Amino acid sequence: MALTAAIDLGTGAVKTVVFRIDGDDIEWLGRRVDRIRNRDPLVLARHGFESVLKQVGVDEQELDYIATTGDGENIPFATGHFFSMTTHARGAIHLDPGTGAVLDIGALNGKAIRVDPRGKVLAYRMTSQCASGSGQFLENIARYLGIAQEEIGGLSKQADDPEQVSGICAVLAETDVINMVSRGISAPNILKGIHLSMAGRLVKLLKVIKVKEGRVLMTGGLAQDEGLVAAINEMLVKQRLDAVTAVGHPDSIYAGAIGAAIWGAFRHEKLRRQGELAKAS
Amino acid sequence: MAEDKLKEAVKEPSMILQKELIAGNYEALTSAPETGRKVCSTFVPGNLNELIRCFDMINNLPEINAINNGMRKKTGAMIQDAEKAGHSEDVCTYVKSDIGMMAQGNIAPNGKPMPRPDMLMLSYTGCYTFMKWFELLRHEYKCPTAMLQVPYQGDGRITPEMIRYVVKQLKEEVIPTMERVSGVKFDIDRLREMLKLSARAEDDLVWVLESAKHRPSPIDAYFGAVYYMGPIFTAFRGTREAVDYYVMLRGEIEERIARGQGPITPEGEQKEQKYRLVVEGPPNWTSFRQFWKMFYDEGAVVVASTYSKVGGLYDRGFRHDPEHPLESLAEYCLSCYTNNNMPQRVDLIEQYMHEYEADGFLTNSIKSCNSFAAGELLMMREIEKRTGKPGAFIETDLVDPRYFSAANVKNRLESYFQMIEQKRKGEKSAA
Amino acid sequence: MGIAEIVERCERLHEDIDFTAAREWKAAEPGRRVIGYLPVYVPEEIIHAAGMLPLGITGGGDQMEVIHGDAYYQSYICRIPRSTIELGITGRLDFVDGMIFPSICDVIRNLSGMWKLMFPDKYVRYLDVPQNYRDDIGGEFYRNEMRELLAGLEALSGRRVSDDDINASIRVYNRNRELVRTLYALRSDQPWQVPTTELYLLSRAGLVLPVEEHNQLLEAYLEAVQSEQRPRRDNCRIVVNGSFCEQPPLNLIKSIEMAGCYVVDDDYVQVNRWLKREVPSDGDPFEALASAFLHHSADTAAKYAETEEQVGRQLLESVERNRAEGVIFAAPSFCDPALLWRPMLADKLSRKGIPHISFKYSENAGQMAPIREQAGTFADSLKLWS
Amino acid sequence: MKCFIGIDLGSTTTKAVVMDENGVQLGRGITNSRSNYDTASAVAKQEAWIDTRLTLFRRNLEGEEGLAGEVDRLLDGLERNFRLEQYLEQLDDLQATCLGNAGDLRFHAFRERLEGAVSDTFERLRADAASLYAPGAARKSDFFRDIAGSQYLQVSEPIAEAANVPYDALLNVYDKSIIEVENRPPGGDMDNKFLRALDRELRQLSDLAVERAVIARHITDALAVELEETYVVGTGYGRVRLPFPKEHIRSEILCHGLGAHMMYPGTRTVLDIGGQDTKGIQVDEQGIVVNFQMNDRCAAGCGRYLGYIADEMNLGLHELGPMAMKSTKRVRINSTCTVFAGAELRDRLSLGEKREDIMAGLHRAIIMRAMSILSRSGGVQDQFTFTGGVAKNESAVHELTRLVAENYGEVTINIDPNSIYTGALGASEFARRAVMEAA
Ligand SMILES: Nc1ncnc2c1ncn2[C@@H]1O[C@H](COP(=O)(O)OP(=O)(O)O)[C@@H](O)[C@H]1O
Ligand SMILES: Nc1ncnc2c1ncn2[C@@H]1O[C@H](COP(=O)(O)OP(=O)(O)O)[C@@H](O)[C@H]1O
Ligand code: SF4
Ligand code: SF4
Ligand code: SF4
Repeated sequence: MALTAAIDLGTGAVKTVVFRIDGDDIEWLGRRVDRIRNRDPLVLARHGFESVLKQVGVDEQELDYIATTGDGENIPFATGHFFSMTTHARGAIHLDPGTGAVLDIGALNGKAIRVDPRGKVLAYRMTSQCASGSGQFLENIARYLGIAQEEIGGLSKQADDPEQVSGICAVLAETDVINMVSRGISAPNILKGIHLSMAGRLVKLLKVIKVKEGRVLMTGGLAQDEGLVAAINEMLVKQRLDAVTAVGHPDSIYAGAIGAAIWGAFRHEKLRRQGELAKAS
Repeated sequence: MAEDKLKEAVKEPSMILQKELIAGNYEALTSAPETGRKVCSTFVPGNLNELIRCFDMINNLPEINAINNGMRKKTGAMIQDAEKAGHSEDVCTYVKSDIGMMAQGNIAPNGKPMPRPDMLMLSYTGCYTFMKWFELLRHEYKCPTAMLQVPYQGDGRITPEMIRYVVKQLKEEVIPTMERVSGVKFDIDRLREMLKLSARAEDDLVWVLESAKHRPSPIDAYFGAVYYMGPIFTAFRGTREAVDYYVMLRGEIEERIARGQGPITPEGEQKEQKYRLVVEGPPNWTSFRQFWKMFYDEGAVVVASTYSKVGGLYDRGFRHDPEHPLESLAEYCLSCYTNNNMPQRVDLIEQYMHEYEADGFLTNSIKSCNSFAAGELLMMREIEKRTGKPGAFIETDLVDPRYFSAANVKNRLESYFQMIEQKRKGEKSAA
Repeated sequence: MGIAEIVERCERLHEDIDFTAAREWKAAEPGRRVIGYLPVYVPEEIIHAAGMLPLGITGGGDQMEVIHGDAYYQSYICRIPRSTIELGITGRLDFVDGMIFPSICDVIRNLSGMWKLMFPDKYVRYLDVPQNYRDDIGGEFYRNEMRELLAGLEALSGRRVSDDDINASIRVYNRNRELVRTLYALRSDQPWQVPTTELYLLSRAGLVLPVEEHNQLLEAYLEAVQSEQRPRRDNCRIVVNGSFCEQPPLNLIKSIEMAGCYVVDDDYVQVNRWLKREVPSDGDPFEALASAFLHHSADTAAKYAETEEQVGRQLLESVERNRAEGVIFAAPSFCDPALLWRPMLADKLSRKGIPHISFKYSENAGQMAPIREQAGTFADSLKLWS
Repeated sequence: MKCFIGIDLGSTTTKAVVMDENGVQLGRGITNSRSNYDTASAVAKQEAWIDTRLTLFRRNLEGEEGLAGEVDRLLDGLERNFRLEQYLEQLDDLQATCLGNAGDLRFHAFRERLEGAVSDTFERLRADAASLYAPGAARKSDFFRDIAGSQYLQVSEPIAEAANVPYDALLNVYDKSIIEVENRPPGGDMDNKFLRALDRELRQLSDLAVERAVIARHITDALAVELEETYVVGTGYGRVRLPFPKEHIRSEILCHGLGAHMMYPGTRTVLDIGGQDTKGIQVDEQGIVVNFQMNDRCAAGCGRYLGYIADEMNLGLHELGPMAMKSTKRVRINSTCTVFAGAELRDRLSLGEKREDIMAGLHRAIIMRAMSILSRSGGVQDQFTFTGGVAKNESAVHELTRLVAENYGEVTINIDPNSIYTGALGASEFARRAVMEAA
């Protein structure tokens, strides 16, 4: 039995979870998301961590393993760090045991990960250094159009004639979008256009890692954006990947943290068996 | 979009003949399984068409396939397919569209499937990418591959050792492989006959390209020349058809000169010639007509280009020579434009600027092609320095539509033309 | 010398974009000459025999601010030529008497002509290498190339060079290659003892130091490293491939290790490992060097693979010999040779079930997070599941 | 009188310059570019007309002996009061629009509270307005969007809390409405606003040596001058979308070259860093462009980069430069991808680098890019003129000055406070020439 906490420090938000894990018996005790919004992420992480512990009534000393993932390597009170694709893969399998691949769409990068049923990463691909078509870009455009984050998905689904967003560059694409508005293109069609262009890039990642069938679980904050999920599914069909479906999950945003907590417990057991029992320190 | 609105292109008789020739070769290729003819894939620069024909093989040029697909806007999807299969975004898009075309069933422009090549003739002239391209194809087709290394003119000249090296490879590697694959015995006299025909067509091609020295120029030596180059740079050098084609073309141009007419664009005769340009670098194929329109709409005509020399620098005097068949093939391979070193390239363009009385020098820098592109900015500076004429630089790609930003290119071209104009006015008023 | 001292010396050499060591060597005696060369390989023996210092130039790394170099290159061309031009324009190569541009790709090939245009009073040589591996065809061509190179150097120095001179140089370089091989073998054996950053820095020092001095440095390091026990980490074993020309920033090399990977073989700095066996030094040196090139040299993307079987053979051998668990393809952005070759190599690995990942870098890359992320995930998956 | 107008429709800002037939600049106007290009041009032009009127007022008032030494103060007051009038008018429009948008279905559950909060917020905004335009008050920006926006942000948070409505909803209402308001063609009667402003101003002034009626007459005289829009030339990024025929459009390169030449006739090299392009231009002694280079399809290192940084740090654009100037240590930043700027910033912060040092590094990175483009276009020759929005940034200027000196030795560097109008100035001169030289 292991009691673990995990912190997923992202670019947009800090996610914290607490788990009790006993072999295959996995119990999710607590959770919390804090949007970073220009605050110091390390301070926020500590704060989030403390409040989750309080919320579930666990003392820091009782924890067997504090795992970090994402950009959390520098969190001083952690036991160990796991890289985010490792954790998203495991977290996705936990949320949706039948999933064959994961699409993690963060603010700056998109990642596609092919996994086996035990959460092992079989192959993966990240978007490149250039930030075109990132979540951040979508966010900027939405702000520009005066659209709230939760509205994006619904609007995008109303599109009847999505406009193609050409630009390779996110910055120039912004102007592209402004041009569209000036040509009288409706917000749904613009948003759908952006969704489709993002979807194109993401589906390309899936193809590169050779996902050919089954379910793809979307993780990360943008998994909540149903317009994007729909666009990805459309793109899958268009790209002759009919046998693949992309799905969201209400707890998608926690996938990384969940994975980290589970791997933390796994490492804890392994170390304990090796007699190198490490208490959270 | 804008492209779709263009009317059906205006065509001259030579253009129709040219299209027939190219279509004929595709027909020969796609019917190879029935006719039993062997297919040899090779590259445009330094291609050994006469030699290939000596063994009764059909010449398949993947670059030409890519261009064809590019002009029909099919390459975007092909390139993306290749990238999905693990090819890098950074590398030459000819390679990727070739690989993507294979993945999509390898359908030729005539709608029929391309046969598998019976051999790959890797004439490694002027471009590093060729080598890996055919290694990739070999990986796919597992067919015999003949490598012909053509040394680079690092010091700006062709040495006897280089010729010897190439000839030796021809004799001991290339010809034996071709004999083996085709089952045909090499006949040097047959080669001589073809080289004779090559030289005749080459004479007329040079005349055609040099007709741009007239004012107004009767041709566009970049966009138009792409069509004129077709037969001789591809599968027809050394044939009677090519000779006839160039005679016909020459006749048409002579008439245009006599009437004082300009080049024929897809929208008819170009009436206005305000700017005479020399152009470096290949064109963009996916938006070819839109691209050309940006020139003729503004009254710009290209009077000389380096791209029309990738398949041989005939205008500098080289001719295939039946007296020394293998040596002359070697010399041909060694002398292609991209096998010339940078100082030679700069000298050549400088000469063109003078000989063709150009107003400016424009570089279309191609993302795919390091062979052309690495160093073009220095070339531009040198030429500006030597000729005092302004240079302009635009960036596009061959067949990747993602890299053709029409607004951007147009902006630069317009600024450039307005700049030449303003400069002229300034010179006039200062004088 | 202790490890720290040696490594620090190498680090200084690595950071020094003014090539102080080579300048000092040149200034020490009148009439000395320095010949710069670019990746991936030149027969240094010939330069050495001519009494000159072969100076390996691999761009400006992440230390240099490139202003003019960018003016010569479009954004889709790799970094190394632009920082090399910057070195030239900013006068950092003024003391170099000549430059050799070996045949590796079109970018460096064209750079040879650019150098002629930009520095017309320097000796500039484009060194073609054979892509035909028959002694009587490619061999002859290459022997001739080397002879022409030597003739050029002789003209530069006004001094004749004999076959014996070259044979003597071959012997010094044989020793150098042997030491480097030993170093690599040691790292493969005990990667915790020889961190890759140290091995890399030592290797790179060979580009800018006289070979004799480099030999001493290597000997000293090998001795020092055996007398010290270093902590062993729970890392997986991987081979790095694709970094043969433009070099990654040191931080990247470090990041790979920090993310949980021991590098057990790589193709960083190739020149002193290019020839894989001892080169005979008792006969015709041109014959010996040419034969070594044709039959016993490193496979990189810059060479033609004569047969399909040849493709990736050395990589597979390296994985096996070094008991690697996976391969990381790390190539410079826009590097045609590395990137065109990668799919073929990857395919060969996949067929053998050897895991691999790939990413791109540039010599001045600043952001290591994505690299750590990828290498880390790779290491996690090798570790958690083995 | 005949007036010639140049409009530079940039990616970030739209600028207009009004010129008379002798080539004298009468007025300048600027606004933020927006999705409706016609509106952006119309607003910029209107601003330039306002500025032109102010110039005419000045001419008239300066002729009045008794006002010697007082004209500046008088005009400053007049302008401030005019801006205040304008601001209040726009606030009304914005409020009405906000109330409309508060009716959105999504807010159904708390619609009335939301409307109340909106009204309260605007009440506060109006109350604060006068202090915004008080003598000597510093404003964050000159654009209504920015001024109203930052005020709204500040004021509405406590109001939202008190009214128990989600702050996000209140912000969203604003985001939506400001776009609508911004894209409406400029309304209102300029002359009356001036008269009202004059009225306010005169009421505040007590110690004038001249009769108020005399001043009022000068103003009304100036207002009566008929300004004829003789010829307009458009340029800039969005020029192809301007509602002008082709011959009224000039390349921004030529306009910048000519504009820089007019400001500093000795100019040979021009650097312009705008929102998403960086241009290096070489001009001859007549202001004719002989060479130019621009950034390629990648917008790395352009002005928008600073915008991302400012957003990331929650700062105004004009605060970045001063912060960077405090740097004491050099931090090298290599990637100038605009979108990754924020990530790079966070990366560095987490490595323990100081904000001001990173900031200086970021500015340096932009200037490095610019230096490369300059080098590409043929280097820097004496005199060198720096234009575009980024020329307002002291840290960018500082880095540029240093790098130019390091690479090109001693070169005169010209930076005009109005350099953002360079392109529009060039365009207005083209407009003037089109008419005057044809005649
Ligand atoms: N309900 C939502 N609808 C759409 N996007 C959302 C929603 N909630 C969060 N996001 C987006 O998710 C992103 C943060 O996701 P996350 O996976 O935490 O990214 P990171 O790990 O990079 O911080 C933000 O860019 C945010 O815009
Ligand atoms: N007050 C200011 N202080 C610092 N930088 C500014 C200021 N105003 C604008 N900028 C910079 O100038 C850029 C816009 O420049 P501008 O020349 O208006 O561009 P464009 O012509 O493309 O619209 C902005 O992206 C910003 O970086
Ligand atoms: S193209 Fe745009 S998004 Fe890509 S690197 Fe450049 S600035 Fe960044
Ligand atoms: S790199 Fe250039 S020459 Fe080589 S194949 Fe591609 S386009 Fe052709
Ligand atoms: S990094 Fe690659 S592309 Fe660049 S010069 Fe080296 S080998 Fe050529």
